[in-house]
Amino acid sequence: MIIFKNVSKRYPDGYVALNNVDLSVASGEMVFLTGHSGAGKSTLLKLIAAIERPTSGVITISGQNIAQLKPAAIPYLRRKIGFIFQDHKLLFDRTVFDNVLLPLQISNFDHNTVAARVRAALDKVGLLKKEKAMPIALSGGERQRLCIARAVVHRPAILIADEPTGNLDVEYARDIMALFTSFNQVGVTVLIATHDASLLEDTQHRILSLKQGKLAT
Amino acid sequence: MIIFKNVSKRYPDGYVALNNVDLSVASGEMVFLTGHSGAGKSTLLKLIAAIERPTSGVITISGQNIAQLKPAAIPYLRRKIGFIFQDHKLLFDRTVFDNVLLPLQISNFDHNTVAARVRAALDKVGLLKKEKAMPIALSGGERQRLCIARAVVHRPAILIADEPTGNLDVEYARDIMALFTSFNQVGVTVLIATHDASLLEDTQHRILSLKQGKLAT
Amino acid sequence: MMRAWLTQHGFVFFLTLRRLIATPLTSLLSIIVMGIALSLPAGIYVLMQNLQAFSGQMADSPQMSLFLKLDTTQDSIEKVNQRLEENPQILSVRFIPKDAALQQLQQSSGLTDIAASLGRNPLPDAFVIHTQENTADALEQLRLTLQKWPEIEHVQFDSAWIERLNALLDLGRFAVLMLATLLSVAIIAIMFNTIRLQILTKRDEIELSKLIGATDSFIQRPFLYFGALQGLAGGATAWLIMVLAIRTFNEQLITLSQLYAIDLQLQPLTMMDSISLLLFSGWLGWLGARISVASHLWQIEPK
Amino acid sequence: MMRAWLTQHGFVFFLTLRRLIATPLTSLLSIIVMGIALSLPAGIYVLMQNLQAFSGQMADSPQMSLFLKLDTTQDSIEKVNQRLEENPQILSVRFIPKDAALQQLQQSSGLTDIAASLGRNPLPDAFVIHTQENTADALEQLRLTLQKWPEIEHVQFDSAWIERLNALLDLGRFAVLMLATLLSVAIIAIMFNTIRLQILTKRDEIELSKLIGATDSFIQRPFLYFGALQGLAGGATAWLIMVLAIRTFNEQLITLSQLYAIDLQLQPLTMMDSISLLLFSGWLGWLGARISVASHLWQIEPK
Ligand SMILES: Nc1ncnc2c1ncn2[C@@H]1O[C@H](COP(=O)(O)OP(=O)(O)OP(=O)(O)O)[C@@H](O)[C@H]1O
Ligand SMILES: Nc1ncnc2c1ncn2[C@@H]1O[C@H](COP(=O)(O)OP(=O)(O)OP(=O)(O)O)[C@@H](O)[C@H]1O
Ligand SMILES: [Mg+2]
Ligand SMILES: [Mg+2]
Repeated sequence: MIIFKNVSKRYPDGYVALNNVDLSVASGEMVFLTGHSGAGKSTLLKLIAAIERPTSGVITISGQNIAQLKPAAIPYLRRKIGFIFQDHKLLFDRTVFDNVLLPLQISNFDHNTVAARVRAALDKVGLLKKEKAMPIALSGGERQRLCIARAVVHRPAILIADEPTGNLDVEYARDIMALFTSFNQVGVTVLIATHDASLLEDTQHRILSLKQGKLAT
Repeated sequence: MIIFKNVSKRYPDGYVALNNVDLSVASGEMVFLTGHSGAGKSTLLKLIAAIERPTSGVITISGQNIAQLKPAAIPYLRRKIGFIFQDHKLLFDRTVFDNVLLPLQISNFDHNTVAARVRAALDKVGLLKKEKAMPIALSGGERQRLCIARAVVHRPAILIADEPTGNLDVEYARDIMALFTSFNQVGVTVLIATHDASLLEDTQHRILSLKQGKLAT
Repeated sequence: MMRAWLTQHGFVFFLTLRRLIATPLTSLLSIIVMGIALSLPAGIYVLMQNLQAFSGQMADSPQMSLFLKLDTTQDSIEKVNQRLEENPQILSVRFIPKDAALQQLQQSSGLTDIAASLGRNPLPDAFVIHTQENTADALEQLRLTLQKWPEIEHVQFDSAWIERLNALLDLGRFAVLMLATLLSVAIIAIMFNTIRLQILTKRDEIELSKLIGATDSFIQRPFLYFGALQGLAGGATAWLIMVLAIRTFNEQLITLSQLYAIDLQLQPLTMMDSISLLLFSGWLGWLGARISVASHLWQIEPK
Repeated sequence: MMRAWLTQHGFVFFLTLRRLIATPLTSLLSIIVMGIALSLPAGIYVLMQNLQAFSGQMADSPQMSLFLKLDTTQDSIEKVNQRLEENPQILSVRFIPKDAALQQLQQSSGLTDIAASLGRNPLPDAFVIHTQENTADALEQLRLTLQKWPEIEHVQFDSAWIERLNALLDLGRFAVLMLATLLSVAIIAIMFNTIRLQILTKRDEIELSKLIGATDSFIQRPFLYFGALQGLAGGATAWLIMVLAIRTFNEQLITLSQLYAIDLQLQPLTMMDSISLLLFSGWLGWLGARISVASHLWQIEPK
């Protein structure tokens, strides 16, 4: 489903964040991405959602070449993806509920089922009681869970999680991993970038390891 | 040095984040604070820096009652503290160098030694090469290390770190912990809130555990 | 489909309204700024409309003075008046009795009581007419015809006088034009900048929406509503200022009208003018929002 | 200590300058907006200054008309002139030859070539004088004295005429006052809002500085510099607009001056006026910044 061929990414300041990466993730697969701070994990994930464009190489998702996507087609690609951003990107002038509502508004979901979906997503991450709060009143871990709820509310085909458990304690991290696994079991392709050794220890999923922009399998 | 007596914190929406907390941290001590997501760790740390005020109880730092501090005196309390915020709070319109420079500018440091100090702090967290970059061009872990550099650059008497290693891999986390320990060895009081089990495993320092706003020692 | 569209737009509309209310100071200040900025060119427009109605015929069509013989009777004057008004070449007829002419002389020169000093009024009665044609030939023809009337002593058309008046009016027009240009640039810049700055504070929202797959038009929509609503509110404020200003000004004019015994009153904004004002201001707000959002969107595009 | 203070302030000053340059569109637009907003009241001020100089003596001190006998010789006129000018009660003396009076009559009435129609000029030569005193008694005294001179046929002072002129001038003043009030509110709101909105985009910086122990005055400083600098730049823009406008306007006035044979030229801004303009605009920017920052600071205070 997701195929990288000879992909490199050089940022405008000259720094090469990814160097000739070849990669293939099958549809419905769950993959971990690990590596040092600054190894290029976030860059790789951003390339999938066309948030950054590769300097060279080809990225195909379901046969579509992302590198050559017209700007008008990008929104429709992104709607297939649920992205948990490393820096959260919450909107601090809306309630918790409205933050999770956003992805549904964007893709014109049916108004009658929307509220139920938002609540279901909040329930899964244990934030249902806080639906009327503003994000500023959430603890660090609660914010991270809010991001997760927002990424899964529209049931995307691909789930990309960039450091989803950095602010969570072991129990919550286990719950969140279980949530990801359950998504994966119903066919969602899941990519998780993480440093958390405890997540990687007892997993039977594939682990990709980046080292200074190169994939070391 | 830091003494909490019967401290409670109820947020404006009615939620009680801290409930009758008694606590005493000696000068030069290093203490870990742990607990579930939403247990009140950040709230407790914010009370020390007078970012939030307690609803009831007394907090004294070096004999000063924080709860009754006049607004004009607060800046001078905060300059004694180095605070690593859970949500980073970087300024995205300044370079990495200027972000670290800020605490020194605030307290009128001597202009001649300032640049050297900033570079020393950046070097300690491994960001010396990126001093001219903008924070937007940093990876998640690099941003976290930038926050740490900013918190230590003015050599505070108290170092408060709220989840300082959430975005760091094991090696960097170990380096950062070593950095904190070295600060502690020269007499700095260090408080660290964390979920990271690996940090807590092999430490000989005191561990405070919060559970739903109550201290469970 | 239609219903979904309506719900979507209705939702955005109310969201925008709620936001305007949520930041009352910012909204109010911006609306006042836009209102004042808009009321100035609108005021100039009203003044120009009124001046044009007042001085239009006077300045634009050529004018001729007919001096009557000194001994003309009231009867003959009436007859001349009637014949002039029936003439299709003549647009307007204004009779200036000798007393009025003397009075005007006194007013304009600062010389008072000339009649008293002279013992009697030396001036003749006269007619001032405006003609349809303004070619020299046709005017000369008309002059010759009128000269032949027995009651008329002398016919004069003076282009120098008109030139002077025109120069004065030109100056006025120039001043108004200069001011209007300046103000137009100003309101566009002010509304544009106000809405742009307000949107700058929403950078996060634009960026996030883009990142989770919102189309450009979806992202722009609330901001366009916001700009248009703010612009409309600014236009309404300008309209209110205009109405109040015209009313206050007319009250002042009453004194003047009484002194000069003429009817000087500014005409209020017409329905059409009011609607144009609102539409224009709404459009300006919309444009300001559009340009700001578009520039943000462009910055976030992957390269 | 002093040196540290200077370095600090110098640093903040250059930081602010660099920032202004770093966001050229925002800075430029804001400066243009402020410049235009400021140039309007400044323009009104210049017009008022000029009008006052022009019409001051005319409107404010009472005026008297002295009509000479119809057969007065040039010699006697000179003598009368000299005697009037030597009188300490008389502020100014203006001679109006009969030809000029006739010409003025023609201009103002629209009646042309009266002399031609009348055969000869029926008007007397006259003097118009302005007096120092304006009590009715003193004026009557002066009138009686002058009346006794042999060359003078008749002395007149007409309060009705002055009343009318005053009514007109009052109206003008009222219009100017209304406009000036509106514009003053406008510029204050515009500058305030522009700088406030620019500062709203820096909320993060204010918040962080506060959290790491900056004093309120330290946090405010760069924003105050920013506001004052922007205000100054706006004032300079307004000054430039004024200079250009006065120059262009004076070019237009040349035509009019030639036609009326008088010297009509707007006086440019004085050095003092220019400095006041700059200081005022700088102060406004500073105030806008101060209020916005203070409100943010207050919000971040722990409760
Ligand atoms: N400003 C606020 N207003 C209302 N409630 C708040 C506010 N700040 C925090 N809370 C609530 O107080 C509780 C404790 O928050 P706190 O940030 O102290 O948790 P924490 O222990 O740091 O958790 P985490 O590990 O997730 O960061 C949370 O449930 C949070 O929702
Ligand atoms: N916009 C950018 N411009 C320039 N350099 C960038 C940019 N974004 C990232 N980089 C650099 O590219 C490198 C890889 O960044 P990336 O965010 O992919 O790292 P990461 O593996 O996610 O690290 P972390 O675990 O710390 O989040 C880093 O050294 C970073 O400084
Ligand atoms: Mg990353
Ligand atoms: Mg916390």
